[in-house]
This record gives sequence, structure tokens and C-alpha cells, in this order.
Amino acid sequence: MSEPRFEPRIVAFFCTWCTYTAADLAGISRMQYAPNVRAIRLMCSGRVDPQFVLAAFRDGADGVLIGGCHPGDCHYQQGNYNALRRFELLRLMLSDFGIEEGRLRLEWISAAEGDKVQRVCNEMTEQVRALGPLRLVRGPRRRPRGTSGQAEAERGPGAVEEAELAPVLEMGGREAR
Amino acid sequence: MMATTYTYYPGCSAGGVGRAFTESLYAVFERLGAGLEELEDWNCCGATAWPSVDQRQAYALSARNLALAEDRVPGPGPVDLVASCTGCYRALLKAQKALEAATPTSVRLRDALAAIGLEFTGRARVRHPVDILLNEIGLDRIREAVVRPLTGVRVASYYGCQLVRPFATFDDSRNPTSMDRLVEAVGAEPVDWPLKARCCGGSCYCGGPVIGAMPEATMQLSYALLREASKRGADVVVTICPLCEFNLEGFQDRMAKRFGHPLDMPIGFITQLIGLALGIDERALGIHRLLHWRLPERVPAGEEGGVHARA
Amino acid sequence: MPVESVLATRDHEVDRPSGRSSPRSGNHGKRTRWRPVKDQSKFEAQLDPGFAAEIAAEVEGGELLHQCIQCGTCSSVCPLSAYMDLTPRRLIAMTRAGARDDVLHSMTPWVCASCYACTVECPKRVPITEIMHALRRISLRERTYPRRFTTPVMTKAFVDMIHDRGRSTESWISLKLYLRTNPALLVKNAGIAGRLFRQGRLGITRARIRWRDDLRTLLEAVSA
Amino acid sequence: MLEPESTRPPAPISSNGGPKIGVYVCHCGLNIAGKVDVKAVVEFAASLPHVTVARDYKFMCSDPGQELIQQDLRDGLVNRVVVASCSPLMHETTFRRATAAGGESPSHFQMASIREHVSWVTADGDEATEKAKALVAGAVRRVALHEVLEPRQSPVRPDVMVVGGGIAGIHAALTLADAGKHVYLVERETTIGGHMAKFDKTFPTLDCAACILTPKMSAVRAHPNITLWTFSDVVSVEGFAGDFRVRVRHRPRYVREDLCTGCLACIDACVHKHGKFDDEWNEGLSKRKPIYIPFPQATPPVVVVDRDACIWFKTGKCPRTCVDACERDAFDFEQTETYDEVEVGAIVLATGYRTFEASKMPEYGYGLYPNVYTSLEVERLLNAAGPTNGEIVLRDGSRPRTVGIIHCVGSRDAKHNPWCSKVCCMYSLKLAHMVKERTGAEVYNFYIDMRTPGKGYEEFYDRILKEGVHMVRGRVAGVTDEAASPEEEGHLVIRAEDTLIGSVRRIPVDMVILAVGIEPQPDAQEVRRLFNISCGSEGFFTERHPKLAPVSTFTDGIFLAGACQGPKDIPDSVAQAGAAAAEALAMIDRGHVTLEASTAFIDEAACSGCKTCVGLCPFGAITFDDERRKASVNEVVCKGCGICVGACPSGAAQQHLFTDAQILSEIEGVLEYV
Repeated sequence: MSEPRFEPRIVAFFCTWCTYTAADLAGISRMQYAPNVRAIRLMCSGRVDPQFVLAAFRDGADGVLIGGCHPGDCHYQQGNYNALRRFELLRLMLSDFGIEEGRLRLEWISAAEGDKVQRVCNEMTEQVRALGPLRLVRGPRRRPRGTSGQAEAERGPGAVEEAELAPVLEMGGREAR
Repeated sequence: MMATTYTYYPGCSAGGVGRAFTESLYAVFERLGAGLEELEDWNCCGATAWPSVDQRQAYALSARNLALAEDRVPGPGPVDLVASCTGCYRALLKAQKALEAATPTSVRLRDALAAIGLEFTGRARVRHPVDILLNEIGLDRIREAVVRPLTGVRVASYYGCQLVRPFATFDDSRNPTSMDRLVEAVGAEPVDWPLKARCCGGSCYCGGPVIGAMPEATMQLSYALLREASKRGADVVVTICPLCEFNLEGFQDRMAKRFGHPLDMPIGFITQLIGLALGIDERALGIHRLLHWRLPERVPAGEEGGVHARA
Repeated sequence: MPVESVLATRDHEVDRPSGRSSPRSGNHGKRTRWRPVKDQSKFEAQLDPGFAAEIAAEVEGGELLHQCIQCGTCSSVCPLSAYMDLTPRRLIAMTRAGARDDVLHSMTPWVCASCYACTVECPKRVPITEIMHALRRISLRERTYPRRFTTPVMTKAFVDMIHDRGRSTESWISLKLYLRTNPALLVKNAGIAGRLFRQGRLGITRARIRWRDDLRTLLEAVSA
Repeated sequence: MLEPESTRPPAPISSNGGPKIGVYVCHCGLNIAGKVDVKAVVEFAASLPHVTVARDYKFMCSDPGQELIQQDLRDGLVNRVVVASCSPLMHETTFRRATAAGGESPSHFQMASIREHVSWVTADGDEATEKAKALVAGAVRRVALHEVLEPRQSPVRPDVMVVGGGIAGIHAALTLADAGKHVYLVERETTIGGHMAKFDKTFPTLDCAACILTPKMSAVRAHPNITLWTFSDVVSVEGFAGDFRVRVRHRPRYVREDLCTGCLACIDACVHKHGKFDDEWNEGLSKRKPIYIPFPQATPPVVVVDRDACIWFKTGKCPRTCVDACERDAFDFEQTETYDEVEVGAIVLATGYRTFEASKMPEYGYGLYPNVYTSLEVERLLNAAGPTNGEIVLRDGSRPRTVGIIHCVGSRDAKHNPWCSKVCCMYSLKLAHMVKERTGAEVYNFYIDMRTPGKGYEEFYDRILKEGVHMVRGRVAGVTDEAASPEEEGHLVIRAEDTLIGSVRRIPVDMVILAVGIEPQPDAQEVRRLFNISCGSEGFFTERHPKLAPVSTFTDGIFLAGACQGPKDIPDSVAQAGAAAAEALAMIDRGHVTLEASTAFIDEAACSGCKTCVGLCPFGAITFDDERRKASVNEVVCKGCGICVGACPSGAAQQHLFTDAQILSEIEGVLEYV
């Protein structure tokens, strides 16, 4: 084992009612899973704005996971359907940018499914690990990622230029204010 | 569905005690417009003996049969491998599931197959003749083909153990009914009884009386079955396992002596029963190979002059 | 070894219909031989704490044996538990306790008919039949199996025959078996053999497959 | 005594009042510190922008821990607070309150969950520390952008709805009504009483169920503060804690409840001379007429017409002798469903359970052998008001001489219900006692493990053992009528391993009683959706916290009582009902609830007038001003989901505490560590 294993970074957006609660349940049940997923709590998966996903990729995420309530179970009636629709759209968009399908995942996880949080986080980590680091050239504003500090030189041809993402990110004229 | 030809895995007992089963199976399938073609160079399934020595090798034995079946029928569709002996059926099915699972064992098995130039792609599906009769050929086609309905014959179907356990693929593992439905289709009357899937003790492995491991235990188990079947008014017990059939049939005299209760229960294979209803010649069905076979007078006589047949 | 004491009745008394005969019928007048009772206590040093894990690793889903609640469903659905020295439930308990020697010397796995009733009925989904097979494997490996009992002998004869020929022939298996266990059965079952022969159900020709080398290569490859 | 374990000297405070963030990392004893290197996290936090104070403490939620925050706020060292500890669902309120107590807006607070999301789920300590740092970085970046929000409050309506009229619902309703609140008690059956009303005796005291229940049932009916709606169900629930709008459907009984006196003359007069239809109340063990009352003390004592059985409804041709017999003219065959809509401040759910469907285990022969009964059926047989007037007799009228009671039917079984149903051991002992007492039969109880925790329960078990009930420790594999010996002939045979003697026993009996387990109501999932609460995959409603909030749900204002939350006996159900009533009272008497701060709002300058948000809002909180071509959010109606925000193409829709900027910063934070 000469080379350290690639540790992907995954940003997760969890709705507070189901998936975030399920993650808490996984904790209470001491279910061990890969530490690569960092959850951001939202009130509803319907709040997930496509720009969040793109921003996460731009800021160094290798994968993005969206977790919401099962269909029909949304605390706000239909927020998860909105999430689903945006997810489908995003998938198309990402493939245009050359970002592999496996890097974005949507899962319905109910408050009772702590074990599913464990499973999905582990699966996603392995899946993204297999895909390798997201080869996205970042502007000078971003610092090099990871302890291994991948040099810019490593990024071969075919890497997605951040500039390409910019128009999408700016779609609504909304950069972090 | 017409003229489907299935790949057939006879199993080792087809050359011995199970001969009548194989004969009647061919005859019935042919009459119903389904062909059976014996898998070339099939090998023993390993039964329960090989897993007692080496589980992975046991899988490999069955894996070869599955791969041979795939090799025989060009893709891409599924290949139904019909195994009549329940022991073989269970062993092959278990191997099929092991191959299909995404486990190190599966990888290893596939690699081993590759070493002899074979491949399992997942097309081979192990099926039982009862499954085929019920779900492929269908009860309607069987009903249509019946020329001599076995009206009034009370038939206790004996499922044995491994047809429905541990995998209940086409029937319930506790209260199986698939054979009863076939019995009904040929005009006979199914007898419901609680022991229809209880072990007969005759598995070659646990030691039927012939093997002699535990003659008393086996006699007790078989006797309980026969006694219960006759108590429920069965005229005949039909089964699908060569070993069950032999075990229930072959030792009735010994049981009678041991338990002081006369026994003369006709035992046969379900395919023989169906064959009789379809009007197939008794000899073709291997009826002459049975010891106690006899159907009650209630059956209207057919053109062959009755269905009384004793070997 | 405590094995002797716990299983003092092994082998020769296996074939007793204990569960079935009516309580009043008693021992059928058999004389009970007095035996000194040996120390049956289990000292931790005699137990193998890793045994359950060893079995669990042998069997797919084997780790479920830790979930066993000792309800006895397996024993009561087992058609042969009345003929076992340890009921399946007890076997699992002893496996879990690490009573390695007792378990590996038990007749129970060899009495099992592989009917899978226990596996199907177990409320905790313990793959009991597969565990029985695993125990057989280990006891064959470690030569703790009952030497004169038919099933292990049969197993070996069967496996040898398949290994050599690719198929088995019932008549030959039986013949081999009688010679190795109880030649008297040859005489006793001669009538049955004769009858089967007349019915055309006694395969005399020893079957074998064509590509026997393939089979051997396969078996070697999978064990490699 | 406060002993901050590491402190970074305060950074120079910018004069323009920019963010000064205090980060407080909790050890949670060893829950966090046992895995996460807390010191390293503190050091890391101190290096983050705007962080002026970074400390760690054993238990941040303790008083001294909170005081630590308040002191720093009072000292002006910080004006924003990040606590890295447990899940926000656990202690967010606590720390928001502490922030407010320190004189800062409670919205200037953010939590990082480094226990549930880190220390408890990560195997490796170094990895856990890295993940903790990332979450802290996210929280720090985000809290810097938090705006000041005034907590919004909403008044609480004083009325309460109780759904389900079993013993739990009855007790909750009476407690609330006695406290002076108006209670709407909704029951879907024609009478209240629930399962308890079907029992004969209750364990362990063996007092008669009717004797202790019926007075409470009458009290419900007589109580001026209770509106009792039976044969009714809740069809919709809108609103939020303190202000629910509930719509209730009343199904027609074809008899006017306000006129019927329960004289039952109509039942005698019915053209059916004898009962002909399965009496559900007696578990089908007797027959009733198309017009019936479940049992004499049914509450309300009003008859009901079974539309599917009544000749008038089926053919339109019936002399309707029932109508003639009624002196009060209470019949109304034209009745239809009616609806009521009420506004309540809190809801108590006490929807109960159902028993396991015994026919799902064919090995026990229920439905196949007539003398195999469920425990509920035997309760009816034992009940003096039941089909046999309290006699234990078999279907042929004879008395059983041996009876087998099988415990754990459907329970502790991976193929059916994996849980222990908790009450079956005790009620099986009770049935053993009752059956033995009434018939003198030999009784065999087959159990896997005896579970008798509870006051007087073990003593009851002692008593039953003394009475000579046979206890066989073994799960029954099957019940059969196959006789293996002459003495088994004509009996049912129970087969089980007596695990204590290590042998399989076959015990011939005349009667088998299946101790069926407790499972969620079949429509639990629909009910849970209706009330917007959660439940486990099996269907028991989930309490807010298994220990500390056992009667609350994740939806404020909705409380749980009785077996709808999990298997419970009568004492537990009543205790929980009292607790649920008390929680509801506490909320009502406080007079107000604090509303979710995270409502949406529209930045009018950015709004392009596309109306996307208007159609998306599930609560109709967004209106559109056609003249100005701008959308606006009614923050009182807004529930704070943020769906509109996620969809707004121009970024005009935003959500308090979840603005785009805040979330984008959090994303950067969780990714930009080390």
C-alpha cells in the first residue's frame, strides 16, 4: 500500500424530517459508515437548488447526495417530487459537463431507515471512489484539495473547465453574496 | 408455447429406481407437445453428500451442468434446465443462486468454469417438471388432453422435502398445492393431508432402509405417511421424487410386519397418473415397474381394457 | 474430554424411537446398563470461544446463529430429532457456547436428512441445515465423525465415485456401503435387489461421463 | 465551576460590528471526545475567519456549558454562536435559548452535529476528527451570514382532538376535559371502548374489564366538555401546532343518535328472527341481525343498521318492523355522510392496534381446525356478555379437557413481526387461569421466554404455576390432527420441543388458543400521512425521543397515547394517555407556540414576476400582485419548506436561515477544510 487510497468528498443535502432524522437514527444506533459524506440540513429536499449541486462540484466535491422523504411522505406534501424533477434535469446537465452520472444520487430515506443511510453513504463513497477525483479545473480562488494536494499538473486533458460551469452558476445571477 | 423443447437433467437415479419417472415424464411431455432433450454429458449434482465434504466443489459440480445447458442452447434467451429428481433440483437451484449472487464464491465458480472452457452467463434457470406442467404448459392444455378422466380416484400428493424447501420457487413451502392442482386437472380428487411435505426418511443420504443407517427411524417416518394417507381415504399416493417413491413403495411388507398393520398403498409418480389420464400406454409410462399400483374400480374402463396394472 | 460423558450413548443407541413410543411402553424390557456419571461441568478452558464464529464463516448467513433464541422450533419440526443425540437447538446452543468437541463428535449432523424444515421454519432465519453440512465438513476434516455410522461412509463412497466417474450408480454405492459397514445387509436386502432387477430398476452398468478430465480440472480449479 | 479547557485570545473586533463567532465544541462525556480529537477541532475552529473564541467543554448542554456561551456574549467577545455537539434535532432549542439569554438574537446560532453524524458513526478517530472539522467549518461560514430574526409566535386554540376511543383515548379525553378543555373524541367504530371492552378480566389483578372501563365510558358521554363522535373518521388535517383544522366524516347509522334511547326494541322487532350475520364484536363467534348494538354497554347506546345486510337497503322491500317498534321515531333511512370541521390547538392520537392475523401461520391450523381459537376469541368466550355467556365450550358445545395456549404467535418471528408484543405472556397466563377455573381443564402454556416485568406480574406468574398450569418452554412448530398414537386420535396435537428437557413432545389437546401478537393498525401509514407524523417501517408511530419525549411526535402539537406507538398493556396505555394529555395541556396553557423561523420571503427588487413560486407552494402562501408584477409570501401561512426558493429562477425567493448565500457558504465550508 504505497499510495494512499483516494478519499472522495461527498456533500449531502438531507431534508430535516426524514433523511436527516434517519442519519440521527443511524448515529443513535451506532451504525458505522464511511466518513466521506458531509450532510447539510435543509427543511425539505425541495429546497435543493440546482446551483447548490453545481457549486458543490465546483468547490471540490467528488459527489453529491440528495436525501428526501419517500414519495407521498413529504412533510410539505410534494417537495420531494420537486427535488426529483430537478434531479432529472441536473443529471442531463451534468452529463453535458462530462460529470459522471454516479456522482449525483437521489435517495428516499424515511426517518426509520437509519440502516439505509449507512448503506447509501457506504455505497456512494465506494462508487465515487471508483470514479476517482472529479477532474474539474478550479480557478485560483479555490485552494488545492486534500492532504495529498493534487497538483494542477495532474489534471490531464478532458478536465472540465470551471469557466464552462460559470454560466450555469450565474444563471440566476446568484453567486454567494 | 407449442413445440418447446426443454433441456433435461435426469439425475443418477433415472438409470435406477427412478426409471419409471423419467419414462413417464418423456411420454407425458411428448403428449402435451413439449420436448425433452437430455443434457449431454451431465454429471452428478453432488446431492447432499458433496456439500458435506466441500461446499464450493459441490457448487462447481452443478455449475458445470448449468454451463453445459447454456452452451447447448444459443442465446440470448433463458435456458430452462428441467431437473426431475428433487435432490438434483434443489442442488442445481442452490448452485444457480450461488452463481447469480455477487459474491467471491460466484467469481471463483465462474473462473473455475472458464478453466474448462465453459461459462455461466445467468441464462440457465433450473425448473422442475411440476413447475413446467403448471406454469408453462398450463392446466388448460392438460385438461384438454385428458381422454380418460380419473374421476373418483382419491389422490394424496406427496411433495417430499426438497421440492419446496429451502427454495419455494413455484409453491408454498408449508402447504404446497401444485401437484394437487395437476391431480384436479386430470379429473381425480386431491386428498388434503398434513404430512404432504414431511420427510419420508428415504433420502439416500439419511439412509433409507436399504442404506441401513437408521432403519427404524425411516420405517417410522414412512409408515406415518402411509398410515395418514390411507386414513384420509387416499386410493393412491403420487410423488415426484424417485427416492420417496421407492422408499414408500418398497418396504410396505416390512412396515406391516413391524407395526402390525397391513399396508397396500399404491405409490407412483405424478407423471404416471397424468399419463394414464392422457391415455398413454401403461408400458410407456413404466407402470409395470411399480409394485403396488392399482386404481380403484370407480374409473370408467378405457379402450385398453381397464387400468388395473400390477407388475 | 467431556465428550465421552455427554455423549455416552452415542452410536449404538441412536436408533431409538424416543419421541414416539408411548411413555407407558417404557424400554421394552431392555436392561439399562449402569454407567458411572462423569463430571459434566464445562470449564471455560475446555470451550472454544471462536467456534461459533468459525461455523458462521463457513456458511452463508451463518452469523445468524448468534440470533438464535433457543425456541426449539428446529427440533420440533425436525423429522429425525428424536433420533439425534443432541437436538438441533441444543447443537446450536453448544456451538455458540464453544463446546467444539461435543459438537464435532455429535451424531446429529449425520442424522440430519437435509429436509430443510428447520431452515424454513426458524423464526430467526438461522440456516440450520447448512450449519449441519458445515459441521459435517469439519468433522470429516478433523476425523471426529462416527466411524461405523453409515452416512459418513456413504458420503465418502459417493464422493469418490463421482470424482472418478462423474455419476453415481445406486446399486454400486449400496454394494460398497454394505461391504464397508454391514455386510449382513447384502443378504437381508437381496430380495429387494432381485425385485428391482425384475422391474428393470436396478442399474447394473456403472454410469460415467465422457469428459471426466474436465470434471477433475473443474474441481481442482475451484479448490485452488 | 467554569473551566474552559482551551481558549484563543479574542481577535481584534472590527468596529463596524462584523461577525464575531464563538465556537463551542462539546465532549459529550466520551460520546464525542472518545472518538474525535476535540482539541484539534477547537484549534482548527480558532483558525477560521471571524472566529474570535473557540472553546471545548465536557457537556455544552449543561448549565455551566450554556453559561460559557452567555458569558462570552455578555462580554462582547462574540455575537454569533456555533455549538458542535449533538444533532440540532436534539438541542438546537436549548442553545438558541442560551444565545438569547446572552442577549443575542437566537437566530445568530448554528449547530454542527458531530455526535450523531460523526463520533457515533465513524470507526476511525482521525477520520472522525477531520469530518468534525468540516462540519464546524460549514457552520462557521454559514452563521457569519445569519440575519437577525425575531421569533414569531402564534396563539394556541384551547380545544383538543383525541383520535381513537379505546382506553388510551378515553383516558386522555377525560383528563383534558376535566382540566376544562373542550375535547372532540373521534372513534371510527360505533362505540368507544376499544379492545379493552372485549376483555373479560384484566391481568394481574383479575378485575373485570367492564367494571373498570364502563364507568369511564359513561363519563365520556356525560362530560359537558367532550363532544363524542363515533362511527366517524378524520379525513383531513390542516394547519400547524396550536391551530389545526380537522375535518371529520360521520358515517350514517340510519338511526338518529339524538333520538335513540338504546331501548333495543327495534332489534327484537327486526324481520330477521335470529342473528344471521357475523358479529364482529364477538370475533364472528356469534350472529347478529342487520340492526344491532355491539354490546349492552356500548357508548353511545345507539343502534346501527348494517346497510349491506338490511333487507330494506338490499331490496327496498321490507315491512320495516323496526321503524314501527321505535317510539322515538329515531330511524332515518335517508341519512348520508355528514362532515364537521373543527379547529383545535392540539391532537392526541390513540388509534390503537390490531392483533396478528393468525391464518398467516398455517402451521397452527387457524381456520383449518375449528377448535383453534385466537386469544381475542377466547376473551369473548370468557366474557359474560359474549357469545357463550362466559362458558368455555368448543364449537360442538363440549367442554375442553385439555387446552394448549401458544405464546408469541406472529411475534419474535423474522417472517412475521420481529418484535415482542409485550402483553401476550401476561394475558396467556390470565387465560390459562380463567380457562382452568371455568373448565377444570389441564392447561399447557408453550412459551419461548416468559416476560413478566411489571408490578405484581411475576407474582401472578407464581400464582399460575401454583395452580398447576403446565409450562412448556418451546416454540410450537405445528398443530395437527394427525394422530401418531391411539391417545392422540380425535385430538389436536401440539408439537414442540420442551427445550428444558431436550425432547420433542406431542401433546394432544381439545382446544388450542393462539396468543396473537400486537401489530399496527392496517391503515397506520395512511393515518400517519394524514397527521404528518412518522412511523417505523412496521407502522408504529414514532415518538420524538424514545426516552425523553415518549408521547410527542416530530410534528409539534400532535401527541401519542397507547398502543399506536408500540405494544402496551392497559396500565402503560393509561399512563401514556395521561402524559399526552398533560403535554397538550402544557402547550395550550402556555397560550402560544413559537413558529418556525425559516419562512420564505421575496426580494422584490429581484423578482421577475414569473409566478413559478405561486403554483409550487403547497400551502398557498404566495400571492401575486398583478399590478406590480411581484410575488409576495404570507409568512404566517408559510411553513418554511423552501420549495419556492429552490425553484425561483431569479433568486428573488429566499428563506430565512436557509438563504442561498448561507447554504452556498456552508457547502464551501464543509469542503474547504485542512
